[in-house]
Amino acid sequence: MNAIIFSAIFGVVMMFSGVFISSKQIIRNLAIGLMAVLLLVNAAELTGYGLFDINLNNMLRFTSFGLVFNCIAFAATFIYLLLSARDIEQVGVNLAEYFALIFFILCGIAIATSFNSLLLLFLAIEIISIPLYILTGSDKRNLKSNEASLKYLLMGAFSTGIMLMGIALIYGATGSFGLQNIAVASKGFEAILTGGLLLLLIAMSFKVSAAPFHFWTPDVYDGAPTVFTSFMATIVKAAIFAAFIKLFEAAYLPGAANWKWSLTFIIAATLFIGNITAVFQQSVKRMLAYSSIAQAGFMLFALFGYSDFGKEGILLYAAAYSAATIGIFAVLLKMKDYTFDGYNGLAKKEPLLAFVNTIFLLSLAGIPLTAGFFAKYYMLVAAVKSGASLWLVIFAVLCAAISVYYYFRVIQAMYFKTAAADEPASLPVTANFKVILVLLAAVLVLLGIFPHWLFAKVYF
Amino acid sequence: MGVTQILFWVLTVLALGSALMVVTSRNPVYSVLYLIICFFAISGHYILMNAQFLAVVNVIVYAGAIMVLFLFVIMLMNLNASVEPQKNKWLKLAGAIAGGCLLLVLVAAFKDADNTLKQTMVQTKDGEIGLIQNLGMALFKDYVVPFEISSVLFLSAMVGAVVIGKKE
Amino acid sequence: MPVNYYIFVALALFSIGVVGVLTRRNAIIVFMCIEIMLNAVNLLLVAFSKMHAAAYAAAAPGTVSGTGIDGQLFVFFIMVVAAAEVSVGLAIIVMMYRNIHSVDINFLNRLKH
Amino acid sequence: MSKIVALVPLLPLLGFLINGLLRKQLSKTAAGIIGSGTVLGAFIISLLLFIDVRNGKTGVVELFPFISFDTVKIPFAFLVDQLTAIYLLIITGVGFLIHVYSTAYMHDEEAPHFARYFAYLNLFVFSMLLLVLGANYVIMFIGWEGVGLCSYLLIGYWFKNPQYNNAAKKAFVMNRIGDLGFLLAVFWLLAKLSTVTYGEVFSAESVKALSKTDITIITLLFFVAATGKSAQIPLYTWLPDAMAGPTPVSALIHAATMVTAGIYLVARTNILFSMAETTQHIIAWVGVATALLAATIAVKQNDIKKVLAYSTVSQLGYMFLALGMGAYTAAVFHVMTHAFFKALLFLGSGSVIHAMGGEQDIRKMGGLGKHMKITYFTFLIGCLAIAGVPLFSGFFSKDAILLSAYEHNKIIWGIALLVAALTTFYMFRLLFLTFKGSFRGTEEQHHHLHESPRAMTLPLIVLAILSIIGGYISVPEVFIAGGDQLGEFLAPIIPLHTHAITHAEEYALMGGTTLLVAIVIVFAWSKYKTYKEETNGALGNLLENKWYVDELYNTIIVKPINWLAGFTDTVLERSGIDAIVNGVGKAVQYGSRQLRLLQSGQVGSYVLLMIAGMVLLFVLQFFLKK
Amino acid sequence: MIAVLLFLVPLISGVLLFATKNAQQAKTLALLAAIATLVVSLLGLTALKQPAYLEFDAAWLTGINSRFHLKLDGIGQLVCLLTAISFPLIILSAWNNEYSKPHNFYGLLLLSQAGLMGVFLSVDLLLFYFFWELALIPVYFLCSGWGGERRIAVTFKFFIYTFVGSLIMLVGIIMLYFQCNQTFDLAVILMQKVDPIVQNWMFWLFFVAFAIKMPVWPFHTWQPDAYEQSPTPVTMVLSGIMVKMGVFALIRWVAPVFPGAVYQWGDTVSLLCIIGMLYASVVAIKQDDLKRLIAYSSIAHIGLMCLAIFASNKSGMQGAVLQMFVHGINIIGLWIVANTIENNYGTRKISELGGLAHQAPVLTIMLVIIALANIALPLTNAFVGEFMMFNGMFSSKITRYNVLDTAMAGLCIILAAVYTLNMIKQVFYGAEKRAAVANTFTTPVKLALVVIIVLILVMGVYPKPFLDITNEAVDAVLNRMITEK
Repeated sequence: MNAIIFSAIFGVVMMFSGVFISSKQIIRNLAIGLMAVLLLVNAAELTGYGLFDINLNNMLRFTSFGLVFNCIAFAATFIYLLLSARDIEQVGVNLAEYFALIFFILCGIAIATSFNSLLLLFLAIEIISIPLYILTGSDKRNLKSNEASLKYLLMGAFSTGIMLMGIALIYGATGSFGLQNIAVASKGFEAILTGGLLLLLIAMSFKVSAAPFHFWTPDVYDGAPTVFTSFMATIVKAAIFAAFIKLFEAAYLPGAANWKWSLTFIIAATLFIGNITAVFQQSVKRMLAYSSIAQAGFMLFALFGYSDFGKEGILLYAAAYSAATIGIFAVLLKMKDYTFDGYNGLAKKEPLLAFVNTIFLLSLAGIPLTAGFFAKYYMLVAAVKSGASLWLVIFAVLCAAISVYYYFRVIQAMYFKTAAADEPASLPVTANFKVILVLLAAVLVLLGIFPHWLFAKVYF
Repeated sequence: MGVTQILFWVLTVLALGSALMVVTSRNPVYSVLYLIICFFAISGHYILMNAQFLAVVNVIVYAGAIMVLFLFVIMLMNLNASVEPQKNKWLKLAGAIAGGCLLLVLVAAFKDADNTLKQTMVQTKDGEIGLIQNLGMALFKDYVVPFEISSVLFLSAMVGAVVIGKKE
Repeated sequence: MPVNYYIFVALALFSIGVVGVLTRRNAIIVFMCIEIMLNAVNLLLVAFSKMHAAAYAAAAPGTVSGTGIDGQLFVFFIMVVAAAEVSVGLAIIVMMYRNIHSVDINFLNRLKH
Repeated sequence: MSKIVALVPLLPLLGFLINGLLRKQLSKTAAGIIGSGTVLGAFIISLLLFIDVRNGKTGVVELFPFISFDTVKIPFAFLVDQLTAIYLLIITGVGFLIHVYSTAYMHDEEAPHFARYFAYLNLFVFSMLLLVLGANYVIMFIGWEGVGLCSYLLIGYWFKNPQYNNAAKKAFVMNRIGDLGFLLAVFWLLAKLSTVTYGEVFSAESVKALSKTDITIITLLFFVAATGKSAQIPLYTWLPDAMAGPTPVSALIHAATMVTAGIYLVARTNILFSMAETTQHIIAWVGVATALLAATIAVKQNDIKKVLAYSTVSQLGYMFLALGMGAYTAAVFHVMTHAFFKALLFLGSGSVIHAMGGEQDIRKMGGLGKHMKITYFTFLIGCLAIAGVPLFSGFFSKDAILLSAYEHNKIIWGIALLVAALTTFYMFRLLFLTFKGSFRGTEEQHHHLHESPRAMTLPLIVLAILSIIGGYISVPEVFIAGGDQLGEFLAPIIPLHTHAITHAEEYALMGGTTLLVAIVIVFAWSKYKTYKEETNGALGNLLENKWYVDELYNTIIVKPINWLAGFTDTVLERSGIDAIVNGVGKAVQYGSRQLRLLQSGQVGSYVLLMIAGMVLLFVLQFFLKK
Repeated sequence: MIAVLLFLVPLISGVLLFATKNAQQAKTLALLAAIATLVVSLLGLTALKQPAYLEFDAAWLTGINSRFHLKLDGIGQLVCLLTAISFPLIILSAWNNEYSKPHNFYGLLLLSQAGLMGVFLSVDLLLFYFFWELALIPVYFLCSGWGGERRIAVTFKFFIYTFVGSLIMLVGIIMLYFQCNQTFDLAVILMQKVDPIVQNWMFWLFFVAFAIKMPVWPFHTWQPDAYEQSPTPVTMVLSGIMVKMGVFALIRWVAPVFPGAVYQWGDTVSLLCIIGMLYASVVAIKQDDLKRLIAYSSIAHIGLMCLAIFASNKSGMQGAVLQMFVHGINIIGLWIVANTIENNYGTRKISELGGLAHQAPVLTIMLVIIALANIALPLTNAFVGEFMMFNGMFSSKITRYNVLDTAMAGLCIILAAVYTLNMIKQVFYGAEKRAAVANTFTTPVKLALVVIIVLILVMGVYPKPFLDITNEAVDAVLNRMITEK
């Protein structure tokens, strides 16, 4: 509860700070400070210091899983702000409002990780989505940003409709919105329930950009201001996955066998489309959009083989994927040219940046010694354990191999190609920026060796 | 066929018909107007089910506020039939077929449960739950958390509208 | 009324909304069609709510899952969200219009492949 | 047996190392002394060993374990017995003479290359000694391949000439084909008996453990090995080409020692061969066929060394013929006598070539007998010996072979007799064309004609003496009872067998053979005492071109393999497997290009696809699963 | 102790190397580190040959039951020794080569050594996988950064190809994990009885990975290109040691773990190996590039090792283990010569070279010796290994085609002679075709070659000590296979 309330309050604080504070730097530091506080209060609740005692009427339930997830999301946001807060200033004049929206989104995330009723799920997703529509369109003069925003809005609203239809059918079949009740239908209503759950599954697939409901993702991620793409491709997406897995645990798991083929189809399609399409991209930003689809395909394994492995895995995956992608975006933001060629010769100009960027990319590709490896590993373990078809698992690893292709293109550009002559000698980055990136990379490597540190808090 | 049934069918035909007109009319303004009719028809359904509060809210919020907003925007942009772009005929057909397929599949999926559903009745006329008193109690007692949370939603929508609308 | 009537009506309305989204190019109309979909959901929810209420009334209290009030409250929340969404949505459409003087979604094709 | 045996191969190895490593520092004299000296040392020890063996002191010396696994133990061990002792003497003795001869023959080489030559030669002696000393087949195989390597190195000694290199390569590859047979036979033995040590393989219980098929296959595989090393059909073609090497090398390796390794192998394994009739037949026929084929070719060759080379092939065929008849002793006997007279002939031809300044075509020689008396006389002795003129060594060994042939198979005997006639013919043709008549070379050459230096003539003389007296260690029983010293000596290894024909018959055979040889000599004399340009008929052409066997091999083996290599490389590899691998990559790229078109940018089509997906999922969930 | 040091010394020195300043320093430090590793390895074979020193076990991923467990058995000792010997030789042989950013180059080189050591040391399956991948990464950067013209594309192909294999193996690892009560420990895995059908699946999942690495036909096409395009020291690492990872893994993780499947699929694999050997030998005949020629010859040799392992008997496996070592040493020697030729004459094209025997007699002699070892002439080290492998194949009890197998594989002996002698003839004999443009045949290179030649001859004459190292370990593997049968 701490996180929900504080993030809402902080959102309001930021909203007003724009009115009273004119210095961008102070606003930025305020946001970073508040973010740190938010992280702390959430951690406090994780260690047993909940500040609020409200009758939730069983609509929210705070589990250690959700709280750890919040921690990951908040920590990632914190790093994100440290790295990219300056870049937010570049987007438009409404700096304070952007931060306010980010806090509102975090509020939505905190709800999404702790909902216990479909109503709250619906609200959480809307609280996340609506600010995102706005952030996507925040670069108002940029037609691409406009376009992305409108596409996102139309398709997002459409998926909301599907989701609501699903919830309505579930309600019809079970008479309740509570998570604990939705797995079992009243007599004669089984088909209605299945239909409802399927629609809900489709809507959630849309939100996590699983194929064939992923079409908004590349365009929106590409069109949105890069700094916000970074945010929504990582933290938001991971949070929705947390919600998804929570929902799945309650609603789908009791009839898991029933859902095997639909999930197999979705996972296979997502992996296939995400990885294959990413191969031919020319822009790193758009490649990352497709990569996020591909990574979502892997994360879906957590649902497929729901188990401790799946749960731990999704935590690790969220952390690894978010950290790596935020890092890559932070570097990308400093580039003038978003194409692969823009990275040419980066290792000469900025060896440190190239090095940490390499670690991020290796992590995304799932190479050992980075957290990405264990993330993928846990997903595969979860899948195998749940008795997923061996072909699906092999298909997944083949797709992972394809992913190496496009991630390594960046590495190749950085290390083995030479920059065009007119490129500036270095990138406009501060020492702090580098330090944070190195720390981020260190975290990735550390988690790549001792992944279980992340789970320590889940079981207690 | 009792009055309820007659009313049900009338309202249903009205709702579906006007919804179809929303989709098919060329002039956006007509679409808005048909949509308002559709909403009224749905409100009629609510009344039929004795959900008075929702019926009223539907008229005020949807048919009133939201649709006026739509109308206002359309007027603002001066959109009319002549500027209304037309989609490719084939795409339209494909869209219609896809929608039809969806309906077909959904209906077919629930067809199995038809017998149970036929025997399960929806309370019309009686039942007090739709009254404002009962809903209010529930809303502010049991549903206070989501209610408060929805305020965050509104806040963000408000901030959003400002961010998007404010001139730079 | 048997509930299946309501279900099929709601599905029909929903599908009409979907067809509208599929066939129209005007962003505002598309948005309106989504509202139709939401209303179909609302109608269905109310119907289910009344269905459960009927079941609740017929049986001894506590033996069935709900009174049906939550269904109607959900509709209320949907309306709230819809209102918020519409406000943001129309703001975005207006912004779009200001830039390209059109609300044709077919012009939204700078981002592709 | 004392470990002193190890010194026999070690001395030449030492010579090899010194000459090889210090080849730039050593003077020619030093290199020659080291090269010859080490072999001389080995010869002396061999002589001592031989005396030991004569006194019945045979045995195995185990030096150190070589390969062992499971229960299989293959030690690095030497065996000295009667057969080995004879071979040791031949190798070190003839080897020493040839080393000495080489010091003069190769004197025109630069010092490093001179040393290199002796290094190779020493290495060869080392390998050959390993071959005959090994107490098991694996050690024999080490020597077996080692001599192949040295042969390769020495044939290609003048490495600047591509043709010599080709000849060297051909020799090595053909030998390797045989070696594969050797290896397979060894594996077969190991699989059946878990041992390859002679003593254990030939023991009664081992032999019992082998089935008839086993023995046949093992012996056949050994024979394949022998055909490679000893230049039998079908692997004989490398030997004539091997004449590319320096002439002393031809004498040592390609006449006296290495090529007889096959005979050694079969003789060593005689217990198994005797039990395999099929193999025996095959050997006999292959031997006689080779003998005939090579002899016919030799008739029409004009290169002095080529004639000798084919003669060697032919004589080797003779030896195999003997082996095929079970006359192992006769074969070994012929190996020995052949080593003497063929080395003599080769060295003699080397002397001629030396005098002619490198010319090898006998059509451009003639009348050399006047200028090179020693060479001429020794060469004549060699010819008489190889022709089997009575009292010369060849007579005895050849006679033993013919006798056993007559005993077993009259057809083979007939062919063998024909070969003997042919041999006499081409040898005397060679002799007359080279040494008689008038000189047909250039004036320049004529001017330079001279007898070779002492270091060359001395070995010639020694070998000539040996060629005469060498036969007397195995005089047929018909002449002197107990004259078969060799047979008795070898009896512990090769069981003695007595001929089942009457003395009269034997005398008649000898007489007949001698008469035939005499007639042929006279015929050759009449034909070649003066040189005439001769035009070839169809048969002549066929013979001069060696029955076109090389061309045949080229067409049916070399070219197809080359074609196959090219095909595999360009078609299978590049446009096949690699293309598939790259194709997967390309397919992904192509798929990517096509799949991204799905991302059309149109909201309408996105929604359409989503609806399609939904419908699909509904169908999957509701209608397909059940 | 020894086990950890073998892995830590190159790792730490590799990381430290990135901080060095100039080329000389980097080279020297790299050489010292490599020699230090060699010393550690030798100590492990002699003075400190006690179980306590050869094993290291520490908790790692407690949650999923994976431990940081390193252990040296005889087979591991030998391959570790190979790795330890190779790197000093490689560094020595590259002494004259000038590389841009030498500290990175040598740092990565040592990191790859650390990865390789890890592969050979680990007895925990997950840890093994970890190192399996880790060894590859530095090599990827080395090849792409310092290789030939087409290096980027070629290395990429190589990387992705092997990565696909590893990922497929990962699936197998996970399946095995669940089959064996959720453990990764080799000793525990070996005590399990795995269901035959599942075994078949897992066998192929593992085998494909190793087959790509070794490489076994038809998974080999990355190799010639990669060898051709990599900088020579890296080619040496790749061909000398890295491909042995596959062979080694086959012995450690396939043969004893899935004996049933090995028996069942032995013939299939043998067929692939034989096709591959003949194929590679035939293709080698037509190669005009020295490096490609050696690459194809390597494919043939590796095929033989794989074949011998699948013979599943002492002779074959012992031979294969020995041959791993031997082939590693010999092929490094070949590369050194090839590299020297390329540096000195500016080309690797066989058709453009000729008569080197006259210009560079010492080099020629050394090459001839190494080349002869490569074709397994007796008294060179390769003979012992090949003899045992062929014998193993011949006496294999698990196939009915043992004679045919041996005979077909034996053809490669002949073909090997053909292409090797062709190469010697073209490059070293005949007329001189071009003059030397540089002299890189200096003392360090000579020293490396002399060491190799001494090893070739010593092992060829007296292989016993080397066979003794692996004797018990091979027995252990085979015992496990027999009990399963």
